Amino acid sequence: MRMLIGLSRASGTERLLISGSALLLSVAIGFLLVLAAGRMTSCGSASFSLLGVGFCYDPFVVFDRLFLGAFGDLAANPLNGQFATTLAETTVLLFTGLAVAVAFKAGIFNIGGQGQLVVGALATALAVLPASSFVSGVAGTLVLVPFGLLVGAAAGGLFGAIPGALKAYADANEVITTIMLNFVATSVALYLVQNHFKDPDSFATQTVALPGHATFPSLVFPARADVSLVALAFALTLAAAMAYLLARTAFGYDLRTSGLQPEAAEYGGVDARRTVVASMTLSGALAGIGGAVYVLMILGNFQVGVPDYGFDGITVSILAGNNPLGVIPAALLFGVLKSGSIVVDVGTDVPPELVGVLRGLIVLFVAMPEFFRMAGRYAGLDEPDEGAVATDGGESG
Amino acid sequence: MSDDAVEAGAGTLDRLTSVGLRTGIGLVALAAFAVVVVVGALTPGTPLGRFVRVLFANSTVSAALRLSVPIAFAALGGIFAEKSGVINIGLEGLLIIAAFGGVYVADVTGSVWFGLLGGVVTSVLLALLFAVVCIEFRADQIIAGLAVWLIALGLAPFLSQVVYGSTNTEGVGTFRTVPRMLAESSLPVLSTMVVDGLAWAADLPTVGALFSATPVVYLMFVAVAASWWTMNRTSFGRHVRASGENPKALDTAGVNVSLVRYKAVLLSGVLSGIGGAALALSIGQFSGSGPTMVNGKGFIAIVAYLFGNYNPIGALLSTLLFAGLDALQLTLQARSLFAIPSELVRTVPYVTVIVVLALFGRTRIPEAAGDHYESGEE
Amino acid sequence: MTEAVRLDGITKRFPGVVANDDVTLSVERGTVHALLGENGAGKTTLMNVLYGLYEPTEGEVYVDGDGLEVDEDGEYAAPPRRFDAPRDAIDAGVGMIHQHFMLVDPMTVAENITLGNEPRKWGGLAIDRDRARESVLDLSERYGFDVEPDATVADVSVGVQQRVEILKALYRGADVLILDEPTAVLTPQEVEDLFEVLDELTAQGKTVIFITHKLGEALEAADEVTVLRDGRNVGSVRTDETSREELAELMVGREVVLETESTPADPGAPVLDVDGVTATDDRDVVAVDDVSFTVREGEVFGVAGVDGNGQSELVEVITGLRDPDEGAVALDGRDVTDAPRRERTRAGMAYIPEDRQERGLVMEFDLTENGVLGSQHDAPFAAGGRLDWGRAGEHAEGVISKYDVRPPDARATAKSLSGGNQQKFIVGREFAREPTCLVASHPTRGVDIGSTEFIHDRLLDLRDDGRGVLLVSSKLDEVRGLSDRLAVMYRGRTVAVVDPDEVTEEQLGLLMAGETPDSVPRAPTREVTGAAHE
Amino acid sequence: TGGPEDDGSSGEDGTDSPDDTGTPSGEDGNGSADGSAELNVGMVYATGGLGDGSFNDQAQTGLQQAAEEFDVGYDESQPDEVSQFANYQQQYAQSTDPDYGLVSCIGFLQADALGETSADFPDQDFMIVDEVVENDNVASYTFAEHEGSFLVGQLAGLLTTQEFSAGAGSTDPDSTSVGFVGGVESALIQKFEAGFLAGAAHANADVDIQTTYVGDFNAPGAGQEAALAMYNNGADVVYHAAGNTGTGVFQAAQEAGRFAIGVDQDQSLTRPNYSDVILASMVKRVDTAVYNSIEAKLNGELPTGDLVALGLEQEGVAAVYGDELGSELPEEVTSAVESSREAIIGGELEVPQSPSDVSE
Ligand SMILES: Nc1ncnc2c1ncn2[C@@H]1O[C@H](COP(=O)(O)OP(=O)(O)OP(=O)(O)O)[C@@H](O)[C@H]1O
Ligand SMILES: Nc1ncnc2c1ncn2[C@@H]1O[C@H](COP(=O)(O)OP(=O)(O)OP(=O)(O)O)[C@@H](O)[C@H]1O
Ligand SMILES: [Mg+2]
Ligand SMILES: [Mg+2]
Repeated sequence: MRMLIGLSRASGTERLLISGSALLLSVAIGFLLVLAAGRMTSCGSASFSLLGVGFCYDPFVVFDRLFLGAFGDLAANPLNGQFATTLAETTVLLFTGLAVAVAFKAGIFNIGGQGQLVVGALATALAVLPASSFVSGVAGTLVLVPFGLLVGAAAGGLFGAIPGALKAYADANEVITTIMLNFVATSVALYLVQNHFKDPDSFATQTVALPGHATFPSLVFPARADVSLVALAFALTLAAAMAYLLARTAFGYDLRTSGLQPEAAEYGGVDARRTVVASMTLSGALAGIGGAVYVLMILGNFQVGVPDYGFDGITVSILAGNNPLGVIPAALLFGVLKSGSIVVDVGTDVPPELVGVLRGLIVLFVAMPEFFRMAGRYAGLDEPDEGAVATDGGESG
Repeated sequence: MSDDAVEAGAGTLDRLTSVGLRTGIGLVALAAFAVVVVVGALTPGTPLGRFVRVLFANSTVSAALRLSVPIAFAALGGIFAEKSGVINIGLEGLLIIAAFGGVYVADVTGSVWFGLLGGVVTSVLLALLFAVVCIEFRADQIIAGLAVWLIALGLAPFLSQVVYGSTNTEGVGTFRTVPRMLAESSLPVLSTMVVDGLAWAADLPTVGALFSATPVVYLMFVAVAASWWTMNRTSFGRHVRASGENPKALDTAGVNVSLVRYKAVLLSGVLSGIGGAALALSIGQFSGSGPTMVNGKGFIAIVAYLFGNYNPIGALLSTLLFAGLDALQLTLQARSLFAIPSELVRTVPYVTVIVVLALFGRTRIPEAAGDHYESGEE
Repeated sequence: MTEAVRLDGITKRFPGVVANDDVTLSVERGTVHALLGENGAGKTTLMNVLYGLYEPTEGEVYVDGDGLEVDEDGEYAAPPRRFDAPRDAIDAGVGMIHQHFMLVDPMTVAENITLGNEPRKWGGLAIDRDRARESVLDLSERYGFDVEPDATVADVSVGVQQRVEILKALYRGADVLILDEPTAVLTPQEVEDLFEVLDELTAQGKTVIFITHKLGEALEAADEVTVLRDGRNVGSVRTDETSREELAELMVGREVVLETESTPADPGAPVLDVDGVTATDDRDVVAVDDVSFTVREGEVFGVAGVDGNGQSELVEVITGLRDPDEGAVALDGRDVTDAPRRERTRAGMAYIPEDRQERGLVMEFDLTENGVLGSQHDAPFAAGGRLDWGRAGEHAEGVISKYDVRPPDARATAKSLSGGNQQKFIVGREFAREPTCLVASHPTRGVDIGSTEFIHDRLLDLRDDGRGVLLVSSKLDEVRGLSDRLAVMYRGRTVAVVDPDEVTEEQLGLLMAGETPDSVPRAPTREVTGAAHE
Repeated sequence: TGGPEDDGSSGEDGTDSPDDTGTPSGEDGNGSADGSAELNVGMVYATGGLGDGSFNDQAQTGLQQAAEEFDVGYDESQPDEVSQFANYQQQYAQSTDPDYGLVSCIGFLQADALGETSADFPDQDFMIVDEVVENDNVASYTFAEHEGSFLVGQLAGLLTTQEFSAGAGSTDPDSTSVGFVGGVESALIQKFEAGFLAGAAHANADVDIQTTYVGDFNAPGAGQEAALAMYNNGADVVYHAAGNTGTGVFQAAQEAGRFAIGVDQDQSLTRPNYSDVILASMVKRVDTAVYNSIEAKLNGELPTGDLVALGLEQEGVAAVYGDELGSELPEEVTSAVESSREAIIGGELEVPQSPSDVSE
């Protein structure tokens, strides 16, 4: 855990450079992977050739689809469906990314974002549905959406508090308890929906759909786009709020201190146990809000088989160096990757699982700043133009 | 009695009581279990009676053994890595990649044994990447381990898609039980005698399962014994332990800490590789959608060795406990013995892990685990 | 004379620091050679070079435990050694016992001694544990050590651990033994025992180099002393041809006053009351056993003892970092036994922790952020949960200038400061609280003489200002010099409260070793009946 | 070996425009759509993806068959998550290059998304399998899984009460027990269960029926353990409706020397390793639905706005006997099953659709 925190030690610029280089390097390896995969499969004629060798897949096209495809044709229609999907994914990832980042800052590795998100999503769907019959129209939206978010936050927060309390009072390693709780959350949600809250008119294991006035208004985007700039704005506001909380409040100070150096925090009068529980609750609440947004913005009900937003949140946070503001570009990047993978799947024959590999590689490279420092020092001697990046990166080392 | 003796005595006593607490809880659990068994055995008609019958059924035991294989191998691997000071939470990833590699090589070569080897090789390659990243480039072990998991989680289905056109591979041969293999082998005299003997033994209640298992189950027992021996009786094992407790002491004693850690991490790759390949080759297919067929077994393995206090035998026992719960849950569901919804029954192993961790959370992890070590650093 | 070790023009540079600057050192076979110097003088670095842990930037190393052979031209017969790793140094017969022991706590004595050189059997498939035990027993018999091969290292005393370290080196066939500050953790009696061991070793032809910054020890145990200052060799002298004063001057580079003298105290009302406190350590072993005392306004109450006798736990109980099993702590007459740390700070308790880098500072934070540590929820820094960084910055700058923290930059991270400056910042921050009671735990550990003097003066100022000071230290001259009353802790108990001006060093040594000398001067205890509380 | 057959000699520059990405069809059968075909089909599979040896693979069979017989190009995609369906459907619907004349949506989980997508793209034709989407541009195909399951249930119920041995399996004459392994519990899978329960009970009221839901359509390991538990508890025949999880059921049957019944496809053919234990399969002609929809679309007869219900009568579902074992089934068993089939088609026999409606 001591080294874990080390990630946040690197200076801001260095972080940025490392994250950028990690991304580039991952794409470069992904490029090779696409080429290699193109040799492993068979096809009639090559779509790409290099040095006289033909490959079945064209990596340029793949990455073009992956990164640019996610934005759709912005010139023709800035509100196109693909871009909407990208923003929707980004929005949810902002919440889970923030959830993981806040816990990280407190020195806790919350792998349970997924479970907290599931619990928050389910609670929101179950609570908003009965409430939606009491109010309607715009007033209904104004009441129901905040109510849903609140329920999601409360449920996710409580579910996050469990591993927090187990860590604080029973010394149980949160990495393990949160992973276990992810399985528990998924199974219990399945049980509840299947046996008690199932939509009787659907084959799917899902709850009854929420009425339109109980979900996020799409405002700018067409209604079918399943994205809401309101939710996105809320996510961005929360990111700013978390940054403020961490940097400028006494609670944030306590949290960071216990994350960096628990002994010093204790010395400084921080109740380590309460801080652990509080930060896990906050983290769970953020993930729970993510779940609520998933229900109120994307799905319109709760359905089993919730996407891996929680796990992606870890990647987002790591890439952002656990900085709440850094989470914004990182979430956008992963929103692009998730949405772009669909374009890749539809538009090329390259398996979209490629994005999963990229995700892993990015995390791997972000975890090894030393590699870039070394590369930087090396490049600094040999290649002046790349050296600029590298020496900056290496300066504080 | 001198002060020294009093003090030493008090220390020992204190340590005994903390050990005692653990044993105590264990004993209470054991006693409660015994009561259930006895009452169940005495009342065969009741649900409890049937429950106890299921519990000791040959089928439950053999299921538990089969389910144990990937977890136990990964746990052994985890022990070596973490004891050497490298926390390997990427075990899940090693299992995944080995499961795919195992099936792929078995498919290409047509032999499950080559498949097993293939699984080991792929897993070792990934473990090597992890080792280089952690040892050479001082990566944060937890995050690098997470990356190993994520990479395998993406790469195995990706390759499966490329090679087989879907995240599920085609079917390949599987490991047969040893009696079956003998029966099919071309050693007539020996095999009929042994087969008959095994067949007789396999009908024994409860322990019968031990006589009609696949070779990987026996390999698991061998690996546990060998790991224990290596860890506790050989120089390498001692160096591994020292490297996790006080790498500087090992370094100044003239042993190359990085080398020890490399070996330990690669060993975790070998062991997880066997586990992952065995998992896939017991079904003859790699299925890679969602969390893949490994589905958290690598994480359960971590819990198993923590719960087993880094002792290979302890890890095996806790693996058997979790696998046993899993086996039991499937049997209970099939026989609808208790009216607990299946979704909830499925959470039993996970909840157990949490409860166990809450009670035994204070497993002492090696002093230097998670820390980077560089020779010559003051 | 025959040289066993010759270091020729060793320079060792770290980024930004020249730890060793052209050091030449010659050690005669079969002698004890002391390496003397202040903190950071480069002693450990030099020896790490000799042991192969560091590669020298420049310079050459010659070693031969049987004495270096010289040919007719006065040149060394053998070429200089290149040690790429300790393994090479070990093979060349060099053994090092580090400042922090390099032992694997959960392993046994025999396992530690044979680590890396385990005797094997069955073609390497197993460690021959019987042979390992025998070798250990043989060795300890040969050198008159008394160690139990099967004891777990974590369970044996520090003195024994040190012997294990020495045996470890001897087991590897070391002829040249390096001991880095071997006496820092020992009681005076254990120090005597160690010196006997050193004599025994040299008598058998071994060569010993030991590092210290204690003048007396160098004079007593060594045949020759080399003094390092700022990474340079400022002189090698034979102990029978020098004096304390000369060595001190060599070491510091100027004349030094060796004793701190304080004016008599004028104690007033009690500020800190410790009553029957019993507490356990992290392993649940009783560490503090029924300790009671009172600290009054205007006095320094010292607690002496060898490290690990419960002082740390006692301080933690007093400052609210550890729950006592029994007993009570009162601050200004108010019971604070169950009060959390923050409340004690608010009630006027300041605390200089023994471990500045673990507890006292958040190393990743800059000085502005560190300046509010402990007051982050209190005025003037916090209002309504919001932190006023402007004010915090002013505060940090105030501390920096008043306590001469260098570099004078409130945005510098704590980890970028040297140890002494880190300590000065903590001292400044804690003093700025204007406490009624200060708990100072090893306030000058690892701090050089200049900063030590400064901190001592501030402590006395505080006392003279009518505050109560609890001073815990394992440096005898420090506690004796500063304290008005002095308690000695041994195995969790206060074995005596003495008057530091009356007690002799020998008496203190015996007390610290748990023995009660016949006549120990008791410290005067005044009852406060009638004394006015302010 | 792999790679392009012409090995790059086509001289195409790698950096050609993104529009020109059509990869020629390879051995994985990915016949990419392009502008030249008469009809392009966008295929969105159910989560779980191809390779399940049942549902999705069956859909692919129909697609490939149509592509062989007609001038049809296609693109396939395999979403991982329910929330992605809408996006995949939209991708195909809005594409103009190529223009997809028909978007096939496999699986009931796509219904909600398709409800919206089809409304947004009124000019695009869709088809959906397993659910009904009541829009004018959607053709819905559903199956009477319970009817087919009834027949295999009856088969299992009849066999468990007698001594029967074939291939690598044999029944245990001492016990009369059969089992059902489901994937994820859902109303659809419960239709399979209900039919099977009813069929087994119809064969013999005393048959003991064990049911397990593994909770996953792609967990062959769990399927294996679940089925083994059943076989060890006396089950002679286990029927699965669990996608690729069913592979484990077959594996278990081989280990236990008992029988299994496949689902969706004739699994004695698609899983030939296990043909020595697969008595029969409850075939669900998703391929027919896909094929028919393509053919109908080409002929301008796509039944948009309608529901095509495929039962035993329409041969949308059927009990198909195992390739290897079918011939060894006793005559009286197959004829009993056959008469039930006729009774169901004739309406004399009503098969329940939910396990709770199965009369004990
Ligand atoms: N690994 C290192 N990297 C950078 N600087 C170092 C390193 N090791 C030592 N130094 C620096 O070298 C100088 C000499 O340190 P050294 O440890 O040799 O001192 P010392 O004389 O042993 O001091 P002490 O009495 O405190 O043990 C110090 O300024 C120290 O900070
Ligand atoms: N391991 C290290 N790596 C890098 N720099 C170091 C290391 N150790 C010490 N330094 C740097 O070397 C300088 C001297 O550090 P050190 O703590 O040894 O000082 P010191 O001699 O104890 O000083 P002071 O007298 O103030 O206590 C500081 O600037 C410190 O940051
Ligand atoms: Mg495609
Ligand atoms: Mg030193």
